[in-house]
Amino acid sequence: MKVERDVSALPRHGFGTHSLTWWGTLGFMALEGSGFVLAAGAYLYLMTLAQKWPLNAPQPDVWPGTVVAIMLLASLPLNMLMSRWAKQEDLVKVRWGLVGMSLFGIAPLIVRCFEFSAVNVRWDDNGYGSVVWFLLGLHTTHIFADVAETLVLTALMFTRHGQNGRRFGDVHDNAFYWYFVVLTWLPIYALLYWVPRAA
Amino acid sequence: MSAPLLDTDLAPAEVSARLEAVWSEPKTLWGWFATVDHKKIGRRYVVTALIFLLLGGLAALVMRAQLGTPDNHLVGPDVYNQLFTMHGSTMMFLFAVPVMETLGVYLVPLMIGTRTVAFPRLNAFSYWVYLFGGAMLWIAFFVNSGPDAGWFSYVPLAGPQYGIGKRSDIWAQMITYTELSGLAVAVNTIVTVFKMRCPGMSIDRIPLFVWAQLVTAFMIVFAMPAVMVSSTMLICDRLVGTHFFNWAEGGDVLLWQHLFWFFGHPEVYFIFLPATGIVSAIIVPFARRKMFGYSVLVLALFATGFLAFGLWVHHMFVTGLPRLGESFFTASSMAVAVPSGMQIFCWIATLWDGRLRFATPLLFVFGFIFNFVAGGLTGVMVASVPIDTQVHDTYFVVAHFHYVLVGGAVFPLLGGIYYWFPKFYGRMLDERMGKWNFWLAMVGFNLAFFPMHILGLMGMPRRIYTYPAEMGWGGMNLASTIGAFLFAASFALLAVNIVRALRRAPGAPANPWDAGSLEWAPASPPPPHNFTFTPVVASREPLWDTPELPVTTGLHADRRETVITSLVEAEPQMCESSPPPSIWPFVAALVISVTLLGSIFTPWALVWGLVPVGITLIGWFWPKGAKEEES
Amino acid sequence: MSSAWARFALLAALLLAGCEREKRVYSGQPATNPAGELYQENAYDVAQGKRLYTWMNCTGCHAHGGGGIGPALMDNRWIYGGKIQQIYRSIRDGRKNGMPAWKNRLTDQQIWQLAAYVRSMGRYVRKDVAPSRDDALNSGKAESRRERSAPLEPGR
Amino acid sequence: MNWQSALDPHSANARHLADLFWFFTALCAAIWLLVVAALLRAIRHPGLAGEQDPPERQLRKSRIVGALTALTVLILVVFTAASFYTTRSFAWPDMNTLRIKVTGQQWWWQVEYRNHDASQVLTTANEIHIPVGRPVTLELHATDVIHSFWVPDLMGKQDLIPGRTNYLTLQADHAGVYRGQCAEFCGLEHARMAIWVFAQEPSAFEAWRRHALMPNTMPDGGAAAKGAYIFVHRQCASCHAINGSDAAGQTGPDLTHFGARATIAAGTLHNTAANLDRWLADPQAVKPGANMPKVDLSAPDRAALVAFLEGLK
Repeated sequence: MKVERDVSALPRHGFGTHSLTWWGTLGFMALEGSGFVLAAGAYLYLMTLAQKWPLNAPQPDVWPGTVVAIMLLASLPLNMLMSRWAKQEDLVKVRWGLVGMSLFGIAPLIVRCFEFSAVNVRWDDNGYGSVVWFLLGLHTTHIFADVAETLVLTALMFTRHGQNGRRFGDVHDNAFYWYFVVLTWLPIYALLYWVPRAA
Repeated sequence: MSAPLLDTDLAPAEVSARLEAVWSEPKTLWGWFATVDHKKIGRRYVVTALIFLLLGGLAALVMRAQLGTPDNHLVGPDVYNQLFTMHGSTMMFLFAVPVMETLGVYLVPLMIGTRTVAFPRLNAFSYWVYLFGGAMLWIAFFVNSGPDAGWFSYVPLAGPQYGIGKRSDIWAQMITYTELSGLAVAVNTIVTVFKMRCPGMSIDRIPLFVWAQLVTAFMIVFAMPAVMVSSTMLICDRLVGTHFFNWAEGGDVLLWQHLFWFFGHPEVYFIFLPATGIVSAIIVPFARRKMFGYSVLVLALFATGFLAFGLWVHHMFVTGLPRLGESFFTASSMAVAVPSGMQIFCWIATLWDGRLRFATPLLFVFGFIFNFVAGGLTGVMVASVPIDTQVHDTYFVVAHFHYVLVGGAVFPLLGGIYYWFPKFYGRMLDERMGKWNFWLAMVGFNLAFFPMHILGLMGMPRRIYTYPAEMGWGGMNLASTIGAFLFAASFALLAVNIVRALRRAPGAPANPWDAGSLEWAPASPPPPHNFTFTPVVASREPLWDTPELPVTTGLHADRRETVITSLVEAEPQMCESSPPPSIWPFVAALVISVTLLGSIFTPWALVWGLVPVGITLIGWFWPKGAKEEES
Repeated sequence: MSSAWARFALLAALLLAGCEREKRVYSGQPATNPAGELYQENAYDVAQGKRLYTWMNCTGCHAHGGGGIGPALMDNRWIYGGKIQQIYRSIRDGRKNGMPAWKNRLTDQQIWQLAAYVRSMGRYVRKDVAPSRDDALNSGKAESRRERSAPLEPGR
Repeated sequence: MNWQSALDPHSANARHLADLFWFFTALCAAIWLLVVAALLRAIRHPGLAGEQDPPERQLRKSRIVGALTALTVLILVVFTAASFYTTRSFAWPDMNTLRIKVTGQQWWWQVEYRNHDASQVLTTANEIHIPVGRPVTLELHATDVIHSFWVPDLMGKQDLIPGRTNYLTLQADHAGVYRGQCAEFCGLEHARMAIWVFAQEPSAFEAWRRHALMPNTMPDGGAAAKGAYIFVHRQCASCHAINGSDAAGQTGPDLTHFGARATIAAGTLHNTAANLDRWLADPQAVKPGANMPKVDLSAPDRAALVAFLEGLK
């Protein structure tokens, strides 16, 4: 047997580009991102066909969406710190950081409930309403999924399973995904609230 | 934590025995459902896809029997429409794409010298979701609720007003299942190929089959969401009254076609690209020659993958789009012929100087070139807008895409089955029957599909359940029907061959074809852990160039562990443990399937389903204290 | 064990219901359905009824079920009874105060289909049989999304 | 009989399409033969020792593959250009010519000759009469699902899409009968949705048009008169209209001058008395799923109806 490499000294878990789940998360972001792009494309497509836009509906009320955008952006510094703490494997900071991120996730979800009525159109009113709700629903699903994951992780980190390199990797990937949730909202926000005003 | 046990602490034979124990699941019913072994999942996946091939093929035979004579009354329009919808949907969504993707699930880890895929549980989950989705579609068909609006489900015919009953809902939800599974496999493949190649397998040494799988996986990631989006819109239109496709309320009928074909055209390449990978994999050992133009072939894969996203409109040439756009899409559709041509040239150049061994797999490759080139050239014809206005939606197109998909993908697949069967099952298929199988398939296929070109030009549209005798289409339809039954007989022969082989004792050697790629290094079939020691490679055909593979040591022998390497050079970066068997992927797939099925009848099912889905996902990810989860 | 059988029977019943729901009988109805109940359990018949509702301009008096010149069809108040046989008779023979008789303008089968559709307007048919929205100007919730109206009031 | 064939063109447009088709076919067939010949040659070519080509042989092969790729590109450029110029040869739809609105419905065609003068608007079904040698603009609509208008002898196809209007220009070279049928899957009876185009000399066309505009005269006695009574007072008139009678149904094909038509039920049956009787006896046995119901009629009543309808010349 000809041994050419020995890996016994290599680490047993890793972060970022070393980690499989990081790449997996990136893969899911790519496919979900492509879903967002196509949904946004459908919005613009229907808009170009319509005589006026919004179609038979008042302009959407910008405030709830803006508040969601501000809340999401406000969560970024803590998210950034979370990534760092996870890499440092600092259990206490990660625990409380996760509690904070859970709150930062739940709060926009509450405002989002008001946002659905603030768009001033129902999904079954017309094609405009359908595509607005579709985009909003798609993004809400993403916040919801990430918040659910954050809550479970928070619970997990407070158990005996917490002090473990692999868990910190999970926390790191969770924070990575949250960037995606926040950043996808910005173009959708612009599309839903400012494009019809500019058109 | 007990003291870690490394493979360097033990004798090689002992390592092998330990790893086999660690990487197996209990031989119980629980073990059967809980397995995360990529080979078991891959094998199930392929076998399931072949069963769907059988069902889709039977549907086609009934259709051919109906069309064999004019004014036939074997089946009425309702059944016929369900049959061709089932045939198309099954062949595209349940057979061709899954079989090609999951041949990769089985082979990619072996070919790149690793022990499993990146996310083994997600892999198991994909399989179960796919199985439940396919089963739902066919059960629906047998209770008279088979979709009947075509595999493309154009609105308004599939929409809320004209798609009567639950038929199109079932179609749309079947899409959700299969795309969920297809996307998960794609992500799995990408990460596996990126990060789990054995040391030394830098990007210029990746087998062409793996390249094909990788490019396909990328295409899936960017194209499949389109059909997810559109089928979700369709089901919303049908169930909760949205207006995406309602032209009277600001929706648009063609929005469906744009979204569907943005996925639907690349989908053809999900099927074709892996098939080219099979062709490349077969040509090298049977020509006993390294591939000429490796980098050209890789480039061609990327070019095809890229161009495939720019030609969806050629399915819509007669919908009245602006002429300028049509010209652009003519040019782009033609351009995709360039990389295909380059591939063909390189293969022939490799065969030219090869010392050929005329075994069944190679025969199927010859059949592939013979048929696929014909299909590719008629593809160039339909890419031309003016010609397409005559042949679009006629039997000419039916002939064209069967030459591309059957000639271009099923022939390589059959060759691949003969080639890899010994690896999958440890037994050789019979060569004499294989040659019969090949010639019967060639004759049957060409007799079935060549006349369709002429029928289309003579004015026979697609998807008609009957035609009057006076149209003069009877003779050629009868020939085509006879051909279809001959073609079916070739599959029956394959089935006999497989059953006979399985009844023999296993005994295929590790490398019966004297091939050079890594999947032939372990025994046939491979042990649960694939490789006792992760190999180190220094060329594209390592088994030819280094008879005794150098290896990597330093992995644990008491837990599931693999080497993670860098993206380009494949230098070891870390060791990652791989999750043990779990029943949760199966449970999660079951719960999600029931939820999706329920949502066909009431949207509230999605809300109620959240609770059990949440519970199963927590069950899936919550650590249970296995070594793999804690290290 | 018996509960397993019960579950199996339930599943079989659901599947068979699927069979019935989607069956398409183009010409007349078999003799096994003299009272016409099966029409309202069949999605195809109800959908054909909906076509006839538009084609025969029933909307002219009854609008999309809310009523106008004629009475509303989506509530639980039925002057001449809301069972399918009673609706069938109202359509076939007409009623005083303006409802014309359709017996020589539609076939028996079509009248049954129309009656089945009318039953779906107040969602007195199963949800998976009731039609979805039309590709037309929005006229409110589609039949399949409506809540079932209150129990029928007995006919006068 | 080549009455529905892309390869039997009877108009300049269809001829351009057929020429382009043959050009592509010839070149593609030649390419296919060359590839297969190369494959056979490769199979017969004796193998060389070793697993890899020596460098000079690699270089030679690379040059050949490169040249073939360049040739492929060149051929594709020629194909694209040929397609482009063929498309360019088709005139843009001209709204000042004879305009015919064709509406696809499940599963028949409504045909309406447009005219600014309402008295000159002519409605018929499943047949289009056009004058020879003049471009005719078809305005394509659909009311339910997508259909596709395709008369291959005269022109390529174009979809009829709900909510959109498409145009197609037809121009026949000489008088003749050309068959077409729906080419986009449109549901149960997609197979039985044919349309016939009658290209006539301009004078004959004009005579047909004048005649078709006139109401039918109602029979004043015999079986036909009884048939007329049945038509108006039974289910028929709920869906069908006949100009000249009280029948004014709007949802089925207009049956004015029905006796002069070539086929029944959108090309399903030839228009003979026997076939009409068969159709009326049970349309669902002939065209299952069509929206024409089976009406309970006695044999004598049916005979009277047949006499009436066949008399509507």
